Amino acid sequence: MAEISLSGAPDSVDSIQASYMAQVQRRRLYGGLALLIFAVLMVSGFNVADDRNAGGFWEGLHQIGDYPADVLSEAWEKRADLPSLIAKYFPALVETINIAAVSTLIGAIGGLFLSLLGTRGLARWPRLIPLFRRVADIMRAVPEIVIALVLIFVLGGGPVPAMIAIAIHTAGALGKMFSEVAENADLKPVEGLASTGATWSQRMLLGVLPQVAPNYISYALLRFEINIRASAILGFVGAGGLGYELRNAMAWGPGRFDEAAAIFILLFGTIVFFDQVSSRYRNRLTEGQGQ
Amino acid sequence: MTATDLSFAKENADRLFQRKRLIGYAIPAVILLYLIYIFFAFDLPGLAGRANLNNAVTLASDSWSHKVHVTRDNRSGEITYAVEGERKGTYPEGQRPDWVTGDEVIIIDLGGNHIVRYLPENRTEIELPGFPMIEVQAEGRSLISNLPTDLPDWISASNRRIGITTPEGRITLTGSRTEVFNYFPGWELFWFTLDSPYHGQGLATILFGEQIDPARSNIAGAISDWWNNPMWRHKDVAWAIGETILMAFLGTMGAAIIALPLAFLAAKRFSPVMVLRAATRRLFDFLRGVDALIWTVVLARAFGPGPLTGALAILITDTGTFGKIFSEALENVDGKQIEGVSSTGAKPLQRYRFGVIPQVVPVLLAQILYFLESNTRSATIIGAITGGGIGLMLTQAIQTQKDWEEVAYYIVLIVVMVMFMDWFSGWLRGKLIDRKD
Amino acid sequence: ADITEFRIGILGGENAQDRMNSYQCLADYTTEALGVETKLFAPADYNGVIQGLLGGTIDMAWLGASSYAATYLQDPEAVEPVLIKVNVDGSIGYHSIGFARKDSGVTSLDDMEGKVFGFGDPNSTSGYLIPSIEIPQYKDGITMESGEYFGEVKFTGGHEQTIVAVNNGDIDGGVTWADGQGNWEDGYNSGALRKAVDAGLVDMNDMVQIWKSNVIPEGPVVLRKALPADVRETMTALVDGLHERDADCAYGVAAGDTLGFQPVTHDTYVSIVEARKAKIGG
Amino acid sequence: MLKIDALTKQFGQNTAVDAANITVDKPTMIGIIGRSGAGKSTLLRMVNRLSDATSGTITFEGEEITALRGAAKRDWQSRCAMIFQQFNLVPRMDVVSNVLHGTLNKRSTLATMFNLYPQSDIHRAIEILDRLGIAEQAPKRAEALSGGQQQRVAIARALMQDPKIILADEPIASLDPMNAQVVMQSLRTIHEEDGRMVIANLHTLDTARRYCDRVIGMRDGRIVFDGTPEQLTTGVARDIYGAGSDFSEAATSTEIETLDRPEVREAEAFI
Amino acid sequence: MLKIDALTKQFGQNTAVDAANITVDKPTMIGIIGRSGAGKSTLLRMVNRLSDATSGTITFEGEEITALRGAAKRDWQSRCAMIFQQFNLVPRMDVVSNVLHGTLNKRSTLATMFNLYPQSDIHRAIEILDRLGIAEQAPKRAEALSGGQQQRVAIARALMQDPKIILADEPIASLDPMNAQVVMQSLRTIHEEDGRMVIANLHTLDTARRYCDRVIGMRDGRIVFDGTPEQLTTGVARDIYGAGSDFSEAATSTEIETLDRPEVREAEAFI
Ligand SMILES: Nc1ncnc2c1ncn2[C@@H]1O[C@H](COP(=O)(O)OP(=O)(O)OP(=O)(O)O)[C@@H](O)[C@H]1O
Ligand SMILES: Nc1ncnc2c1ncn2[C@@H]1O[C@H](COP(=O)(O)OP(=O)(O)OP(=O)(O)O)[C@@H](O)[C@H]1O
Ligand SMILES: [Mg+2]
Ligand SMILES: [Mg+2]
Repeated sequence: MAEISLSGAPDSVDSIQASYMAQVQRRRLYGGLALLIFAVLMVSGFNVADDRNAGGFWEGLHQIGDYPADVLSEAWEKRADLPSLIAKYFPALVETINIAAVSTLIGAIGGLFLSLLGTRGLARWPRLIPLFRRVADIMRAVPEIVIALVLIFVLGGGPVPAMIAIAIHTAGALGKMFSEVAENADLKPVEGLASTGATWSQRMLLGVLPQVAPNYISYALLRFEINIRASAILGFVGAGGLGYELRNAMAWGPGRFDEAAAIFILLFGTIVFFDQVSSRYRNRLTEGQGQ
Repeated sequence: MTATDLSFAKENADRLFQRKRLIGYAIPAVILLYLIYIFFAFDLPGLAGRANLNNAVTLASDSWSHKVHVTRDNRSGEITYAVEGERKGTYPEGQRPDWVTGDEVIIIDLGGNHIVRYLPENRTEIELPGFPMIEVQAEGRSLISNLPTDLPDWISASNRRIGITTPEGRITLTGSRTEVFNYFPGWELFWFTLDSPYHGQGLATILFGEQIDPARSNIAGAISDWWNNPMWRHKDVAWAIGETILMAFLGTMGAAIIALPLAFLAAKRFSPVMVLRAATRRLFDFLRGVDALIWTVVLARAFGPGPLTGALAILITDTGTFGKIFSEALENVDGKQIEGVSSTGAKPLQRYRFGVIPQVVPVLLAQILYFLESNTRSATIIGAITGGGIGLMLTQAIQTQKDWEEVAYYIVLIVVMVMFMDWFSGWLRGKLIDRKD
Repeated sequence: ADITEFRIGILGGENAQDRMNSYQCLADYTTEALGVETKLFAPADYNGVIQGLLGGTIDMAWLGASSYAATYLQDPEAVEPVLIKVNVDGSIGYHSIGFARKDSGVTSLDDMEGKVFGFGDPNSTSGYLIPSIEIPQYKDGITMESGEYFGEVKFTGGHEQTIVAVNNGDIDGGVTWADGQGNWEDGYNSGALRKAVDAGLVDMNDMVQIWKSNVIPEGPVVLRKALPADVRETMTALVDGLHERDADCAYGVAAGDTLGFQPVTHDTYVSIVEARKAKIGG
Repeated sequence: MLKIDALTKQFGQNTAVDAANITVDKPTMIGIIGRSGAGKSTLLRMVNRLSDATSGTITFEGEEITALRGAAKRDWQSRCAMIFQQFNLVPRMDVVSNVLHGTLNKRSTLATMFNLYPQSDIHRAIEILDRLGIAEQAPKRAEALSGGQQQRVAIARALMQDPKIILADEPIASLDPMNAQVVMQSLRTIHEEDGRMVIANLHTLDTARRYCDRVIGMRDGRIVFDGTPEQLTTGVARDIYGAGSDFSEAATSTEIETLDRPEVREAEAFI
Repeated sequence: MLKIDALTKQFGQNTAVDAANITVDKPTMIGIIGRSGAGKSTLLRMVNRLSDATSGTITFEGEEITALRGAAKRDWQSRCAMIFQQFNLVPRMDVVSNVLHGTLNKRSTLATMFNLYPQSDIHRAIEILDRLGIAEQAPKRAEALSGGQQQRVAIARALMQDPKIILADEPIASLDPMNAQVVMQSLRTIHEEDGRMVIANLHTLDTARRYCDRVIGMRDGRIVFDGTPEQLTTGVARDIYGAGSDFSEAATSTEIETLDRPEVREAEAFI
């Protein structure tokens, strides 16, 4: 019968053991160091944050329920008003959702163009690909609040600055995600269309969009979910919608805590609702693709 | 194919295209209708009327330029020169910009033949090309001027106040004060304020020249003066950026550490008790649904303003998000590896450590690092609400409409910071995920 | 009971970092006087400081009258007022000023019927509380409910935003604060209007005053009641004597020229507290 | 009619087509043969202007094709249809729409977006499909069709363009022998009945001999043979394929996908 | 030594293993054959206690294995190594770490959490790898290895457990013939040199014949044959596989992946 070790071992076991041990030592050292650095960063980071915070973490911990308790107890006392308050703030909720929806829509259209113009093989002007990519990067990097606050000064408060701000960020974020999808698109139909003399927009419309649509829609839905939160937050700093009402109710303090609670319920319910709906729908979109 | 078959096929195709057109119209039509609804719901026609483009121009030009104020207090007759009219930018006693001359009569040359003269007794002469010389006398609360009644739109005048806006600068006169604003491009005093001995010195002089301040070496002194620059406050800005990144880092990592064990409870494979699993999932939904914004407000009572509050708010929300993502990753692990480890008699924890963790680590790391980047952006916003970091500085700078060059500076810094974190997390992802366990 | 650090909350109409800078001298004196580290915090809005005082994470702050009332109403035992700012003319108050754009044709509250009216922050005394009580007293039929007398009533978020909103025409009229001294065309001697004028954002020729409130008491400097008595005494004395000790520092802390601070008690604010309480009911 | 003059295409160092000269006077069915990498596809793509020539010119009825830009170039493409080995249809769209894509050059983007093809075009598309024997497939998605049917849809799209020239880049390489025969026969019929010029890249010598009026042989980017099928002797084929003396018809056939299965032979023999 | 008594496993209605009785007196190399679904895997999994028996007992050296719980069960598992068809290694970890997993039962949980093993264990792991001829692969990731190498790593992990019994569930079904041979030879050598009991599920009759001292045949959960390879005649095999009179050795071999390529035959013939 043949020898077990078919692959003859030129290295002696000793040297393999030694080199492996050395490697293990090195790995343990690096692993330990990485862990140590991480732990030091976490602990010192926590200490710095704790130190620069007005209240300390440990002193504050037991008070964590105070504020919700205040709000909830007042809301509970006035629970009879809650339905009418929810009805009262419903229009603000609609505004918040509208901001998210329009900005997702506009952002998705912007992202669509950025992705098509910034993807090799599809771009209208191949030489400008780096330009469109950088544009998308910058649009993605600017936090919504920056644009919103600046625009509030030019356009005045209300939903429009928030809408523009979120749309810009969305266009950048979706531009990047879309172009990852577009990179994997099959170029054969595009070439087929090109051979008939189709223009760039016709090639994209007929050759690329049908392929990428399910993924694009799925990403856009995810973004819509995120944008609902973003639009609520921007309301908090001056753009309209539910965030604005919430801020006012909370700023006023006791006496309006029932309003705060009503708004909170609306906001929470909306976020959870769209989260569930969109994740279900997204799953279906991406699953249907396998076939 | 027979003729009837063919015409049947044609009819079919016609119907097909009818249907496709209907869908083709319906989708854009729905979008269009929605946009029209939004157009009115958001009052865009009114907005067009209200939008203040002058403001936009003022802000835009202010963001890359600065102005020097030459102010005469009409009661005391005292004249001050100050960059941006700020105390910290005031020229020290006996110094003034070189475009101001004269002792009795102060002559301010705005350039382009725009000249303003502060005469004694609160009189002012303004020489503008192509416009008759303007003379203004301030008496008590009112102003007496030789301005005609029919004024161009760049002059706004009443008997109490005159404002003149020219391409070279702005002049305002009221009974109590006469003020000239001369505009220059650039971020003035970005390096050193006027009281620093290094102001106006070139880089070469500071690096290689003679010692400027006898008490300090040039480089140390210059760095310290720049770092402590009271107008641009580089030190505070650096701290604020550090605080923002710190919030994102603590929040993200803390959330990941907490979410990982909880995710096991929420994953069907590892948590056979249905009630426990459902409870954990609802908890994740709740944490996510309440949103960092509201957590910030809730936590502010307990912990007060500051970066810790922001970090905790991020931590709580992301625990929900990570919990969901992680438990999904755990549901998809490959059972073979776990079985292989189990068959050696490994204890339950060891089974997780070697059967599960190596499989999910790449997914987890990728997600954590992705969130680290996006949380940097969130931390900017949360900071603006909870009171910490660069976000607060930015919102305050914008809301108090002080200096738009400062706003521009912060915006650039924020964008650079986020892009840096984007690059950094991508780099780390590449490093870690390809690494051996 | 000893304290390990002293935390000062800052609120007001200036850039957070500027405020921090202006207060740094006070923090230094505090450290010297108490022998513990002193920290400054500038939350984003009034509510941040109120929550800080209630939660015990902020020890001292200079509040607005209405913010003080809010704090008092949520927890009467949380803070006590100790000092109040004295203006250059010896008064201890200021005004809420209603204003509009001249070219809108609005010259008084009478013209505001059916138009858009803007408040600042809901916790602001001059930006909300006082005008919301005094404006309805101007004449019969005025209420502060959207759609009744005014076409719409909005919150802009703060004094600065109100001014910009009026200037841009987003709202037809709004309220902000001013000391009421000096001249309208300068935006008065101090206040939010003056700042906007200095920044070149508004031209007072374009603005008209449409309403002015009665004198509103300045907000108090408050200390947390839970602080040890000696700490409270030390701090009261320190701020009280600040003007005499370091006029520049006092200028920064008080955001302008003053005659310093003088003692004050809760009594000064009883009416404001009542007003705020009444608002809650209505 | 068509004149290709010193046409050259370089990819970096690599010369894919090297100073090719072809003159065609009247509508002909031309087969281009040559082994893999000889430059056949590159040549056709330059004629359709899917890629630009490095140097040299293509002239069609006096018009210099290689000089066209923008809309004029697309107009030329609409007159010069192309058929691909992998069909290059839009798989998720129905067959009629794919055929109608042949008219894209005449339609605006907006009209395409709303599917605003005139009824006459739709009817013509069905007629063309009928001519190719696949009218019943009209409402199906292209991806649901067999390879041979898809290639016929591609031919229908080409016919929809009503082109002067049809270029076919190995139209039968992905097809089984039965379908290959149907597709080649369709191209031949189109050539004969409509008098359109057809240029097809072919991998198999026998297909070229059977269906073409003229055969062009390429090797390493150069045209090494241009003549009638009759002139294409085994010796010439040996040259084109650069094979040694052991070259036989069978050898090229085995190299070539469509013929490496014995059934093909039978199928063709049976025709 | 090992006594399996009326061991039964039911999945709902389906009886996967039906009152199996096996007695083994001394370390033997046993092959279990039977067609797919016969219950071979289920039987081995019950012996390793990866799944619980529905009824019946397993006794090993007087200890009732089926009654063990918790730590005692894990201790048994550490004495009874298992090798899987798909290797069931941790692909992202290096080979030595995978082998060291064989010691997990003996080491404290805390130390292993951080991947800390005593040096002596590491040295032994490399020695075992060397014995199996793959010591050079020690620092590589398991996923970077070929199938045969991975299976040898799995055997090394088993040996690391220093087990009394090695169970192998179709250890060569995913391997090509060359690797299959190496793996089976390794198992045989281990059996012979170390005197460990080896029980292997096998798909191929000839492998069972070649390497095993004793062959057990299963059909529909029941043990239908238990004897020496010599006793395993074609007629018996026909019974085990439930085949008709047209059954031949070749037929089982074709059914079985490892043997459906002609080279296997050659490779084995050549040994
Ligand atoms: N886009 C490209 N970039 C670089 N080189 C290319 C490109 N397209 C073709 N080539 C090269 O040009 C030469 C000719 O290729 P071409 O596709 O025209 O050959 P072909 O005769 O069609 O071969 P096949 O039978 O494989 O389709 C080959 O060497 C090929 O590698
Ligand atoms: N987890 C399970 N749940 C339900 N039925 C199972 C399970 N595992 C095995 N079975 C069933 O038990 C029977 C025996 O399966 P087992 O895997 O033991 O067969 P095997 O002889 O190993 O076959 P193979 O050669 O396919 O591996 C089969 O009918 C199988 O479907
Ligand atoms: Mg080709
Ligand atoms: Mg099995």
